[in-house]
Amino acid sequence: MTLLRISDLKTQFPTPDGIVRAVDTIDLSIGERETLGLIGETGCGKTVLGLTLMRLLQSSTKTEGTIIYKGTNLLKISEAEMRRIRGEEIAMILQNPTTSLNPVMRVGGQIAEAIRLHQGLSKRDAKEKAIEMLDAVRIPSPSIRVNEYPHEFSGGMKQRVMIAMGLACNPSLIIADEPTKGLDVTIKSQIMKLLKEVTEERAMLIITHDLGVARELCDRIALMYAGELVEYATTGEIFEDPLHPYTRGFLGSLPSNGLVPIPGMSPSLINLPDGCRFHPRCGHATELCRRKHPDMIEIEDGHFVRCFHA
Amino acid sequence: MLEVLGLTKYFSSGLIRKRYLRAVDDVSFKIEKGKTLGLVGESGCGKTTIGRLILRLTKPTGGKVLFDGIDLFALNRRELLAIRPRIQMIFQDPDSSLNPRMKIGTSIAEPLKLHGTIPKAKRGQRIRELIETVGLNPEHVNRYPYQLSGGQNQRVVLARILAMNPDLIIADEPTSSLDVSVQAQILNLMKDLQKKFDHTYLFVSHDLDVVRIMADRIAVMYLGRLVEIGETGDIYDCAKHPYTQALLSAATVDGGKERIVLKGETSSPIDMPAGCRFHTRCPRKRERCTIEEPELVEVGRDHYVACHLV
Amino acid sequence: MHQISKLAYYFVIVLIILSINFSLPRAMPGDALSYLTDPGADIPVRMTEEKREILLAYYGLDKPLSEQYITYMVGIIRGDLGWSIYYSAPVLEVILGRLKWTLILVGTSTAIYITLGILLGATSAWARGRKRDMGLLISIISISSFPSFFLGILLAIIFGIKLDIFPISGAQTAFATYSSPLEEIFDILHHLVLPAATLVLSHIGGTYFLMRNSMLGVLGEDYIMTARAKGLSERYILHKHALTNALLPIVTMTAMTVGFMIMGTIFVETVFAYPGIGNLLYNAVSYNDYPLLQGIFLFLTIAIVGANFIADMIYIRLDPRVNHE
Amino acid sequence: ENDGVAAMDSDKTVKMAGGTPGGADWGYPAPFTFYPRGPGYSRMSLLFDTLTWKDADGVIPALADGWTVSDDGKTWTFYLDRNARWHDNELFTADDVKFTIEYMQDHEGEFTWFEAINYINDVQVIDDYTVVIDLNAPMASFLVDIAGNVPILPEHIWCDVSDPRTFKDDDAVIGTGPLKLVDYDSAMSSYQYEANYDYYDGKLLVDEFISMEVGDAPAALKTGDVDEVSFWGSEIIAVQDFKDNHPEFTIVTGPSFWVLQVIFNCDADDTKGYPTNILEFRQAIAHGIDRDEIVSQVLNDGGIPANTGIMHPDSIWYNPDCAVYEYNPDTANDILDSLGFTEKNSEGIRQYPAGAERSGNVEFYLYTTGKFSREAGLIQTDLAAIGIGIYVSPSTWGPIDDRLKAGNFDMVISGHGGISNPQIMRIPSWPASTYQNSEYDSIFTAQEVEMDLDTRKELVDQLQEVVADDLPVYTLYHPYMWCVYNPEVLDTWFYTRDGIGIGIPLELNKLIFLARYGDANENGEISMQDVTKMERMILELDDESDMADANQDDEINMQDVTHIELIILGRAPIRIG
Amino acid sequence: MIEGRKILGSIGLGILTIFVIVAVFAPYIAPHDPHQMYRPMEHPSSSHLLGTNDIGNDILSEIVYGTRVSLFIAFVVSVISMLVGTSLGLVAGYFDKVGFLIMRVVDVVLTIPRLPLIIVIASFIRPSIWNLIALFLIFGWTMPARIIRSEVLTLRRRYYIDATKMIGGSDFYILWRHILPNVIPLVVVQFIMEAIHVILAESGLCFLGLGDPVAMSWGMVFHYAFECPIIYVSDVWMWWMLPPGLCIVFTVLGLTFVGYALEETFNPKLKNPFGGMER
Ligand SMILES: Nc1ncnc2c1ncn2[C@@H]1O[C@H](COP(=O)(O)OP(=O)(O)OP(=O)(O)O)[C@@H](O)[C@H]1O
Ligand SMILES: Nc1ncnc2c1ncn2[C@@H]1O[C@H](COP(=O)(O)OP(=O)(O)OP(=O)(O)O)[C@@H](O)[C@H]1O
Ligand SMILES: [Mg+2]
Ligand SMILES: [Mg+2]
Repeated sequence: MTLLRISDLKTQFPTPDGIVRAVDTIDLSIGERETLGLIGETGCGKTVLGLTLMRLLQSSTKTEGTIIYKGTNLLKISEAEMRRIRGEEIAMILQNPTTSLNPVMRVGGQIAEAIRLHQGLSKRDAKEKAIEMLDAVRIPSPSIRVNEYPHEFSGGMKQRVMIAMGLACNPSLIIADEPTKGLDVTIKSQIMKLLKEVTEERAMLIITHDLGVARELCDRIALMYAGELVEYATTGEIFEDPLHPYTRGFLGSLPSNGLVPIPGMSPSLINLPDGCRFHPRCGHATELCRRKHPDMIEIEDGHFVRCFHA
Repeated sequence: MLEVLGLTKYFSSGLIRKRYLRAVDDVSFKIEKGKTLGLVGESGCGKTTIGRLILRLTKPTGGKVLFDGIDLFALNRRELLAIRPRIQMIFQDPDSSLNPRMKIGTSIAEPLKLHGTIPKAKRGQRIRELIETVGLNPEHVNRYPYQLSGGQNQRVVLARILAMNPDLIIADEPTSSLDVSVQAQILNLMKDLQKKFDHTYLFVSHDLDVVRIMADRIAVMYLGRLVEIGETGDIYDCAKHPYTQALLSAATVDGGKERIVLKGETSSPIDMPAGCRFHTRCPRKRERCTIEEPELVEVGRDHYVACHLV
Repeated sequence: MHQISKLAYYFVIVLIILSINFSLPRAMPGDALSYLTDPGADIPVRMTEEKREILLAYYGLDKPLSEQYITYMVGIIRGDLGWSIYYSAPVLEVILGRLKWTLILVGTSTAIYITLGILLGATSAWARGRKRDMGLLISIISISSFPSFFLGILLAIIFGIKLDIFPISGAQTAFATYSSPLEEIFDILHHLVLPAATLVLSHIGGTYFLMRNSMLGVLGEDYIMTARAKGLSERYILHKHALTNALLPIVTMTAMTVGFMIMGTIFVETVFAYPGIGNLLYNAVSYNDYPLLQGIFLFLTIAIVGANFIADMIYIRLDPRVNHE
Repeated sequence: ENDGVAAMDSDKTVKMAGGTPGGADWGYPAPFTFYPRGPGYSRMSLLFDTLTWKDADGVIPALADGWTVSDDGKTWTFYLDRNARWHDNELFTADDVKFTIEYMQDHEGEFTWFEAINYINDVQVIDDYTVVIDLNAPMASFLVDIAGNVPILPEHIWCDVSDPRTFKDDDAVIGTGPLKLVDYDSAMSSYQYEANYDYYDGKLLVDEFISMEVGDAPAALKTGDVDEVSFWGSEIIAVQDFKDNHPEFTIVTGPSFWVLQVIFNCDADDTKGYPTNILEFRQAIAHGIDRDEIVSQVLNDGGIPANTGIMHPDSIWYNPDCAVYEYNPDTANDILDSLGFTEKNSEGIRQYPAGAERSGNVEFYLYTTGKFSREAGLIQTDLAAIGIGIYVSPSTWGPIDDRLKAGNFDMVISGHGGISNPQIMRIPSWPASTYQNSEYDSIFTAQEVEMDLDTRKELVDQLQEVVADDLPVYTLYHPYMWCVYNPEVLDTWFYTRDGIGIGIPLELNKLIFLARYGDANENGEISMQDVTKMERMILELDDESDMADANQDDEINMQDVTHIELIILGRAPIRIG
Repeated sequence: MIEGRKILGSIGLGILTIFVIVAVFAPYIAPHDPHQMYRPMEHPSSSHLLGTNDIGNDILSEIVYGTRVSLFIAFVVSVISMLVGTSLGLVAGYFDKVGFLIMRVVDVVLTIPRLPLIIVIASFIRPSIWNLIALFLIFGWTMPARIIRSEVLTLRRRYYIDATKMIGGSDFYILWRHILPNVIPLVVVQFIMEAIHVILAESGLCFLGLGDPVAMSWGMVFHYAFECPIIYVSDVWMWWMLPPGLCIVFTVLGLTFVGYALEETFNPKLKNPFGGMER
């Protein structure tokens, strides 16, 4: 069953230098309890997509398309209704745990405030719940830790707190933006283990550029390039049978795959190349690629690719 | 080429009651000419500090660094200035490695200017050469760092370093802030340059996959100490130290094997545990580990491990 | 340990400033008695050498400097600030006489301008770039461009003279008989309006700008986004998350400007003939009244250091991070 | 019989603006705690009486109804008022006088305006109401400087006070004066007095008197916040405004007994005094300064060019025949040329003659307090025209005082009051401290002890001529003072002849609060009618012209009245002057 | 927003330019010699646009010449404060030990009650322009030094500083070529702050009668106006007190606008209020 269906989604930032087309015509869906990985290079629009789903971008942003969540279009409802959805239905774990926690507020309070708001619990009960949540994300002696401040937590523990905050109201969908970024390898393993448990019960959109993370956690993977999706398939297919040249390049540039780089660099989102956005870096680019912008096509069942030559 | 003997650095803090942070503790290793030593370990274990100590950007507490037989710590200011060009370092963050208010060309020209080895008239020529060597366009010369991408800036850094004709390059996580595809470009470039100019590398990274490709030998650090050092192949195939094993299991992309998830977090380098520094997280901890600090012992050809269990 | 070194630091600062207090007036030309012969609008005191010496001895000013210094320090430790030569009264008494009014004036206006500055600054930051922000910004920049004495005079002319709704001098109607304490309070407030308004207007800019900047910085922080992502209302976020963080620099700034604020009233006091410390200092300077000068400086130093100390304490309460370096 | 009630009904309060902003506080009005400035003294003098006092025409009896002086001028006998009482209802007696003088001697210098040591030998009490004061030497100004200056203290209160400067109890303000202190607030700079209805020497015209600080005096007077405001010198602008636009207020003009002067360094030692120690040089400067312009521009004609002999034209000591230095740059130039200061640089500044103590441009600093920098500016311009370069250096009084004391200056502009009293001309405490002239000193000493008024006046005239000729200082101007008041509240404001006390020029004389017995028809003024009415009443005389001028000075004035009173009381007064 | 910044900046620059022109060309702009005396207290007329003051000087001419004095003091103090403050800030930020010492001195100077001390000293020294300048300088350097030091402390941690050391750049070279250019924006903003401060402080001292009566700055014109006994009770204030007061206000306003525009341009933290992504 589809939990969230995004169609034709566009997000644009008007800036003095021009319009930044950070998210461009994205179609995606996430089923219940499905874990979707969103992968792409820096600046390709992953975070913006996440924030667009939460409607957390500043008002000057232009958003088009539809985001149907459990039958309602999130882009059409009022801000108040949206606030109810945030945290309770869809939770987002932001990119950087160190800066994403309020430094002057106790960790427990930060977890509890959403619980109090959405579930109407008393201060006391909310705190109990917060302790429970900290325990759930394996923070030792949670009843002491609730009363501490973020700076008393290590990086990995802050990420756990972020996850606990996301889980607090038991949302149906969690958007996790780079949940393992900046963590040490051994800590990363711990967090991944935790995320794996989390994904068993609810749908999750994991934004990352770490393929290892995606491979281990996700059911399906979407690859994003310059604001749009270029390939979208199950994890197995992406890794075993990548169709888009960018996907192949991306996989090939992994150290374990021999470190074969994609030449050139990603385009600016203000000045996108005509035709296929990847063509300047693509080894197989033809005249057609230079002229015409390819559409997403379903090559196999559930395997979408944006390439004329796939 | 480079021999590090008992290198030690304690940072002290506090005016009245001094507290010592043992960032690097009695570290010894050798790098042969034209070879690469990979240095891996968790954040804060002292990798960067070792690099800075060798360059004498940080004052050492103890130990010796022999570079081509010259004791770097015994040099006076003048001698140091003379030898510094031969040892260079690439930093973690390319964006802050370049003065934001200086044009790329000026930045690259700076070492030439400061050393005056090349007459002013020929500098332009040399800069063009360097720029080509690192795969940039001549038009980039007149740009500012913020107008280039991270990968391009890291190339500029490389060009600048090449201008000095160094023998030893210390690369401190040169790609940790770059995308995988860009990382591949830079790493490949570094490899090419090494072949071409016969550079010796001390390659610092927290990513074992990267180190595997780059390094001839690998040194693994934990909390300021070397725990294991050996040929790359040996380390990957038969790691002896439980910490190295945990790192390896966490690193590989293709899942397969069961992960070794270490519990807890790295101890603080200020309140170091007695005995083996790793015992707090070690899955195979023994009584002895909590009392006695293990020494590096040779377990294979050029393969040393500091663990009571081997 | 951190606290101890902080205290030691304050101690050294106070010591240095006390020594400056002591030496400065003495380093200045003229002595404590020269005011007696000052050519004012009336007759000078005829001062023979004998008389001068008798008076200097009376005030202990004939002793060697080192001895005066020791007396001064010992006096301070014992809480005895000396005897004001001009006012012919204990320095402490003279200062305390004015302190009440200074505190009323500085206290009310500080409370108002800080609250108002915080509110307006936050409003402005919240509405950044919109009309309300620009309007506030430009009006506050404009008001802040007025020297306080100019502002005071304009207010006095407009509200005191032309409209004649507020008194323009004094802190209270002289020797009025009040039928109730309420009436007295009203009278004091009535006199307070213009000077306090002047102070508020001329000081609000600092707080406003700091708050606006600080708030803008905070609003850009990731934890604000996190709070939004939790579905919290804007209002709640503003109060619970943004304000506390944005207030941190305000605390420091307020402490740093306490001394400035107390002395800044000198202009307002001059314009509105308000009996305060600023005016007292001015007189002490005019009459070379060493003990009084020293006393005022001591008081100011204590106020400043005390304010900084309190700010440190508040800071520790507000920002849990400072305890850990 | 219900006078008191009547007074309560029509409670009359007089309010006066106490001074400039920040400066209306003149200290606790006890004898040792007021700030030693004129306004402080005047506020104290409302509470404490002296043996004699002054009104608009000169010395009058106060606590002493009459007095005699011995022929050698050393022994003064005072006959005291038998009705005087202290505010706490204790009787005032001769013991209080003796106590006061001795107390002042014990606390030498602490009552800043009186030096007991040098003058007073002994005080004897003859009976309760007769006291004899023995001096070390004759003292011409005794009646003014001591009898009219020293506040008499109640012995029963002060006998236990060891440090009078710290004594600020309610008791410290118990005097015999016409007013009693109700409240004083240093911070608010305000004084509140109430009438002493039992005053021995006249009926009180007011019930309450308040001196307070106002932000803007003219505004306060117009709004009725105060009933009287005084102005000084260039503030004539405001007086003019009242004159032109507010005829409902009355204006009284008074002399300030104040002079602004250029002080020259006359030190005979050339290393210090050259070239201002050359008389002709000083004269040239005097000719070079346009005093009329200073008076008209800086003072807005709120004063007059000064008497070169210091004493104020409105004072009895004025010598109208002192040398006058016409403003005439040509004369000045001629003098300077003749002195050898002939060469000029490109800017027209003269050079010192060869071989003189100084060389180069004739340029000096003109030190002055910031207040007089505008006068200094004009002098700068004037002197530039005669080839003398001036740098104006304004500062506060302290540094200038230091320079004067050390003789480290060329020219200073400074002023002082008290020029109704020749004693001010004592060197070296008078600003001309570098001036040395033994002739001058001997004349000064002679006038100090000369008891005969005419002879003393001659001596003072001579002093003035010496000053005018020798120019140790060159006087610039005398400003005037104005008292602007609302006559409906109180119409008795006046300026005291030669100032109150030792010469304080202020309008706050306690007599304004009194309807003296002389005001028989109670019109608030002492006039011919009062005297004659009273005389006729009491002496049952018919001839009006005969007795009115009791002291026969061809004028009807206060003295006549008190004279008559004394006759009535059976004690013949001693003629003054 | 960007527009607002630009508009304010240009308005500010415009105001300042006008005042600078007035200062430079004062002799050509002033209708009269400011020392020339006419009839005192004249009301505005065609010959004296702002009337004359109590001693008959043409008020307009006084104000025109006053521009010179006021701007000169502000300019000199700010320039020297900046030079000293910047150099000390650079040194203090770059060299730890010297820095510690300098910062302790700064702490003490900043804790000393500034205004009262200025009042005390000002009342004793000869209040000439140069003395006033010296007086403001005692304190002027501290804030810039402190602010610049903290900036240097962060700049010093940038890798390009280490990189320059590696290629043999001396400390002086690094300070001059790499750190100084990066603190220039701060210096400019601080320069403006200091200028504002000095303009206000100088006028304040003048108001209290502690200014240089020989050099008529706006503050002094204002002071004499305030001393005039009929300033409240007549309309004189409109042409005698208002104009110099407004000159001060507009100069400060101009400086503030320019400073604000610069700060908005320089301060990257303010650039993206919704950021958190872009940084
Ligand atoms: N508020 C904004 N105004 C203008 N441009 C913006 C804004 N926010 C983001 N962008 C631009 O949108 C593009 C996509 O940004 P986004 O943060 O989504 O990238 P990302 O894929 O999450 O990258 P990373 O992996 O570095 O987090 C970037 O080029 C960014 O500069
Ligand atoms: N200048 C310094 N003063 C005090 N402590 C320092 C300093 N530099 C580094 N340290 C400390 O020394 C330890 C080692 O730091 P180092 O930067 O060498 O770690 P690293 O292994 O490079 O870590 P990372 O992977 O995060 O770069 C850390 O605990 C760090 O906090
Ligand atoms: Mg992102
Ligand atoms: Mg590092």
